[in-house]
Amino acid sequence: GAVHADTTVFAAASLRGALDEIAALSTTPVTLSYAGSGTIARQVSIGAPADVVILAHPRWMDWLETRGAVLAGSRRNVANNSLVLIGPNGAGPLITPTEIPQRLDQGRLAMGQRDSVPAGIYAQTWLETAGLWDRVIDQLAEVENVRLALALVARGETPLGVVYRSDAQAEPRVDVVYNVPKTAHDPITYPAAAITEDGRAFLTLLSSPEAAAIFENNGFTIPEAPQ
Amino acid sequence: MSLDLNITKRLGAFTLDVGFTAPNGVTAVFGRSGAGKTTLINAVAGLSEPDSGHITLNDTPLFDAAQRINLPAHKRRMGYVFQDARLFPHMDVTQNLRFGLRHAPAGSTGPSLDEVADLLGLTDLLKRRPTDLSGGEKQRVALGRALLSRPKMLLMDEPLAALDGPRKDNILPYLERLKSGAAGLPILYVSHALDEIARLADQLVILSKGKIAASGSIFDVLADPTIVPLVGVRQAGAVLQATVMEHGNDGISTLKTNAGIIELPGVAAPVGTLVRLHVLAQDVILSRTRPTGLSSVNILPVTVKSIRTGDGPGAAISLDAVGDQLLARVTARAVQDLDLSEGVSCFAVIKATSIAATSIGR
Amino acid sequence: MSLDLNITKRLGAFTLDVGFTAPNGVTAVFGRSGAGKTTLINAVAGLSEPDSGHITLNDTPLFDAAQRINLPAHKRRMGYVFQDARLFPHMDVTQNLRFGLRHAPAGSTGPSLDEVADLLGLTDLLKRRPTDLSGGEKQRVALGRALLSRPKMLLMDEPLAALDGPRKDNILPYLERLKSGAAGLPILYVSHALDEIARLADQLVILSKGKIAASGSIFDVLADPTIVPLVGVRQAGAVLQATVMEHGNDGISTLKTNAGIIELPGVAAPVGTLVRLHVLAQDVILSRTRPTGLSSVNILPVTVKSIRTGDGPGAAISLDAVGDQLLARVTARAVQDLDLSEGVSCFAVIKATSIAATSIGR
Amino acid sequence: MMLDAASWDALRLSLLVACTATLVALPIALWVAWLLARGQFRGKALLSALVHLPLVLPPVVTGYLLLIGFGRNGPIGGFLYDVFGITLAFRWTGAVLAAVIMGFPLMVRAMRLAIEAVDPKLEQAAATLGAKPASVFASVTLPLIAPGILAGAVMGFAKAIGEFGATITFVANIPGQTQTLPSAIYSFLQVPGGEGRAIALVLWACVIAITAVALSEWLAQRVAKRIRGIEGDT
Amino acid sequence: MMLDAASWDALRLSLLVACTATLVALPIALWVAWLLARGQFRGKALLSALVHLPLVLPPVVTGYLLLIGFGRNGPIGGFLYDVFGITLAFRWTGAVLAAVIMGFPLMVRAMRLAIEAVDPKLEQAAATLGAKPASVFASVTLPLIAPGILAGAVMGFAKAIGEFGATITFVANIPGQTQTLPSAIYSFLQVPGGEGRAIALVLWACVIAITAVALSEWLAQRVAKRIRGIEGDT
Ligand SMILES: Nc1ncnc2c1ncn2[C@@H]1O[C@H](COP(=O)(O)OP(=O)(O)OP(=O)(O)O)[C@@H](O)[C@H]1O
Ligand SMILES: Nc1ncnc2c1ncn2[C@@H]1O[C@H](COP(=O)(O)OP(=O)(O)OP(=O)(O)O)[C@@H](O)[C@H]1O
Ligand SMILES: [Mg+2]
Ligand SMILES: [Mg+2]
Repeated sequence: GAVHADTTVFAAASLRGALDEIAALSTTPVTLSYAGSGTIARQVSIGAPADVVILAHPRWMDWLETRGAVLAGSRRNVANNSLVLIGPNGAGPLITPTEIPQRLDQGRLAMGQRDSVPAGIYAQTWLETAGLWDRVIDQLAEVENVRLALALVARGETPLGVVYRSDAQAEPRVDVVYNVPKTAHDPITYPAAAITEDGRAFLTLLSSPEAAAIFENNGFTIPEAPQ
Repeated sequence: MSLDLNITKRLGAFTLDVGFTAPNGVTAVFGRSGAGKTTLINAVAGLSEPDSGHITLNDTPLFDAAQRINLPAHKRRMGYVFQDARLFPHMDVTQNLRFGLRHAPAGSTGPSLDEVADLLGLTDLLKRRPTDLSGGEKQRVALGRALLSRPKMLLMDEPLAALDGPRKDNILPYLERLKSGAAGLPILYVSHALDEIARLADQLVILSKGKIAASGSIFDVLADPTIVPLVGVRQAGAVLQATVMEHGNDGISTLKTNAGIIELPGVAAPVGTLVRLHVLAQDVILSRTRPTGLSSVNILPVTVKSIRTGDGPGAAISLDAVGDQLLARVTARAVQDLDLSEGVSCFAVIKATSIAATSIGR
Repeated sequence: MSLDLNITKRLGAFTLDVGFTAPNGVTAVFGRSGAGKTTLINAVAGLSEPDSGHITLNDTPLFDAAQRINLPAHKRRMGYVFQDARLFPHMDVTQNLRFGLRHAPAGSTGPSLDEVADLLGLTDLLKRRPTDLSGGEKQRVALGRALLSRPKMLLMDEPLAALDGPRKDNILPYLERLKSGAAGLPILYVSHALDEIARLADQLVILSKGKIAASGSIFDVLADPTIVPLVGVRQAGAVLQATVMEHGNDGISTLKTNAGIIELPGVAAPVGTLVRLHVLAQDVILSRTRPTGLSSVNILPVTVKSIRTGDGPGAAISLDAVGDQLLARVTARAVQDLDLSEGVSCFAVIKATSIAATSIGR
Repeated sequence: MMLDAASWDALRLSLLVACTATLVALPIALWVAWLLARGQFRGKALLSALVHLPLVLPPVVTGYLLLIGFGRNGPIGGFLYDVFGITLAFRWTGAVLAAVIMGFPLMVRAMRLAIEAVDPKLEQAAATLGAKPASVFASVTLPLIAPGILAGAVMGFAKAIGEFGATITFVANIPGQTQTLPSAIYSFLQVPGGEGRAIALVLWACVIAITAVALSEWLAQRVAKRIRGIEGDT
Repeated sequence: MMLDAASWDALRLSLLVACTATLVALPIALWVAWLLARGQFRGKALLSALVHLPLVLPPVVTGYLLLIGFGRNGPIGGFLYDVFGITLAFRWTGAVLAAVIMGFPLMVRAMRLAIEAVDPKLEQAAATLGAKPASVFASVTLPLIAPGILAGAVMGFAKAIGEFGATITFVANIPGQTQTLPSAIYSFLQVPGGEGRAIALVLWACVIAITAVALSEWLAQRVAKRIRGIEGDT
């Protein structure tokens, strides 16, 4: 491809905190364009000037791969995340998720949109596994990105919310009331891939120990066996 | 009822500064284009606030700068016929007329919509929109609308300027009846046409450049030779009062003035009524001896009161016709030929048909 | 130059159906409110398309239904003075006037902006916006704007209705000069005022309910006793032609007509010119013998051509004044008293000042 | 264009929200338009800027501000709940509020332009005939600005149908309750392969828009005829 | 309200995009407004509906449609690239296109209302004075609709400043290249603790809006004075 002076990365918006820090480690300039995973995937498929793409859910990466939009074999998971149930400050921890309906009372459970926002998809799987889905389905407040779910709980508009650990960690006005078991849903992974050869260097950086430290610092976890 | 005002109003470089009392009846406002007639009438209607002074209708203050009174237009109940018709474009003629009626105070009486439409020749136009009317038709609808609002007073800004002669002849008698009806509607009437004014008005205010140039009873102001330059030589003429004595079989009526008998065609007023004759100065012929053998039989003995020779070749002669006043305009040469001077007695010959029917008012 | 037209145009229930040829000069269109005057003039201007017929100016077709010609308004170069002034609200008076000038064809000549402003008394108003003008002032600006567009023809829809007498007296002579100037600008002139028409027009078209009621030379149409009901008894009157013989020291001029000498004040035309005298029918007094001792010295020998008694008490008498025509309106009783009948010779007394200066045209 | 049940719900809800929002916003927008067109007061430019704000701010921000103000714990939302028992957040009424706010600048501007075009001389004429200010407004001004009101209503309605960012932020995306057409479209677009269902809804949005606009054009023509009469050529 | 470099870039870019979009859209919107106000043609209601479409569709959809149509491989985008070498997708010029499309309904409506309010009698008067149609438009119609054009420009500008969904979808969110004010606000809101910087940008958006609106109000007043003269009371 064309020789870029700098590397352009299209990344899922929820990665912003960590990626900004990682980009600062790069010796060559890195430009980061954040948006929703679906938007990014479509843009990349249509020829966006991106060198690297990082998404918040494997589905869109699969989609890109089947269209041959990313460099074959460059795909890797760069970070993992986990779900937490949060409440406003002072909300006591839950012993078991079955307490959720009680805790909700008339209130709502904030989460990402179940069929489109990755965090929502994971949350639905978890709630189904826990046998709670039917009991909360009428009390959901689905929003278009996790940050909004976080804000709803932070402002006390909803008593509970399902968000990523990385988000919950950064918001002082909420407390984690329950840690969702990782086994209760598909693994939450952030797949990355190179689109141009220029992007490979940044992929390498993403898998570096420095990057790993930053990810962990931001509440993410690191895939056990980086590919 | 009477309107009393004394106001000033600045508009750019123009200043209106007028004060007069208009007793019941018709007060005509006459003045050249730009003299301030519309400005005055707008102030009375409450559409523009004067800078100072007061306007009082029947002792009710409409405006008083000192007391900070300024009654809004809709409370003044002035039936205003605008110089530009200002019909409501989204209403047809009936709706425009009815608009006035609808906002008339409950219990007020006056002509019905049908009567007004009939008088103004609007019956065929009732379903039309203002855009589909001719200039004169619009003006008639505007007049009708104002009449139907049952106002306390009528303000008319050249209401008949766009109308043809025969149509004017229809409407003027109606206005005469209005002013002399039971309600005694006072009317402020702006016009360029002195014949209309002479016929209708009781009071005349002549404006010139925002100031009052002459004002008073129509008889006095029109007989004043000094106003000739203000009203234009062709329009100058005094107003006589006469009583209808008899209607002849041939349509000629006999009328009695102080100075003598006058015979006129087309007088509709019943025997015994007092009518008004506007005699244009230029229609009066003077003779030192009583002429004979003329088609004009109206010959009145008069005395010369004053002679005013202007810049032009004409002379305005004020005549006393046994208490009534007449104005004659003759050539300066005729003044010499006939040897006219103050106090001289002579005869005024007035053509019967030159005092036309429309010039006769009660 | 001449305008030839024959058109029909339907507007709702109204149908205009007219045809006439207007030779060079002023063609007046007279008719009651709603007669179709504005409709006619709009068709000539190209603002509304007739349903059928043709309009030709100097052999150039402006409109022809058969040939599907309809020249757009901006190519017709008609200077149109609208009944409502239609000034451009976003331009001041100067800009409004200059708008005409700017779109005049290159190389055309005519009066300058300053000349027109001066003539129409607009010099003090040049920086004003239309909203700050009085009704009459607006009309004058509209007139000026049309004049400055250097048109091939002028269309004037009651251009002077909103103007006062003295102002009209200023403007009329100018229009007279326009029509008789080198360019010989043809003018279609709509008016209710027969005195203006008598003064200006060469040709007169009388419209009634969309049809032509009378049309022809102004002399013939106005002297026709049958038009009296159409124009109204007060306005009826014939037009005499006279040559200026002498201007006296006292401002009285002597004029020669076919039938004899007439003395008039205020004649501005130089000695030797042919002028026009509008003598209102009601201003003519008839006498079987030559009267003496009158302030009125204008006595012409005439022969009764025809007598038309209408519904009213008056009679219209057409007179032959040695080739010229006169119209007199006297009472039916006077017809009897003076024993008037066709062919009778008598004397017409015309008050010198009743033929006012403004009624004199070249 | 067969739709599944959820899509039908979204369509129905969008229509309900858009109609309600238009009706609710009309009188308020008219009043503000009047103030801006005719009022002479300090802070007029500020009011005007405030009205324009929902255009300038990203919809999400507007939604967030609504949440802060009208949420159960917001000052206004709390007041409404405590005093009237009204909840807006997570209700379709909240979607109405979002649509009202987002469509407001469009409605106000259309009406304001119409009011500014009314000749005050006609209103004066009505006053001299004895009509009180309210009556002048109802019988003269209002009919004359009808085209502007209609234009404002169409714009407001269209915006209400299309509003997404502020709505989802303020009332979330609760199927059957707050999931409007755009929210549904958005969710479909976020899933690979969801385009088909999104397109069906987009087409429905187009149908609604075309119907509303065609209706308004037809009405506007009638109104114009009413105001200007049978178009004479003069 | 100190801003970091990225925020400054976004602010600058937004101003550039909004100004360009307003200037580009004005003449086209005027032409379409003219067609809708004065034209008598079949499909007028359809054209009107088309103009309203960006209001009705969720901005993301508009953005996708732009991406599909104007992307390098899209039918129009490909043509523009092959023939003129112009690329819109993922460039600031694409942000301009998105702003133009999204602001179009607002601009057209304001101008259309203004055109409909012009008295054709004045245009006729100009024609009788010899002014050709183009000249009538330039010297009579245009000055008379100036308030509507101004209103349309402000609305378009405000919308261009606030446009987010279509822009981020069509041109992405590349700092310094396509990251506008709303995109930057969006990005900030994704970072824990980014609210402060987001608020600073929101305040800047407000400042821009207030400035633009105040300017337009001042201009409108001057224009109104020009058209109506010194307000006499009559
Ligand atoms: N808003 C204004 N600003 C400045 N001058 C004005 C304004 N309105 C009117 N004038 C001037 O005030 C004078 C009086 O105007 P007005 O309309 O009262 O005249 P008018 O007597 O009604 O004349 P017309 O017979 O022509 O209607 C005129 O010279 C006019 O130019
Ligand atoms: N658009 C229209 N639809 C129906 N009738 C109309 C329309 N326009 C004019 N008319 C009618 O046509 C007739 C002629 O109108 P026109 O304006 O030509 O009259 P006019 O002679 O100029 O009258 P005026 O002296 O009052 O201005 C009138 O009776 C009027 O009511
Ligand atoms: Mg006036
Ligand atoms: Mg007319």
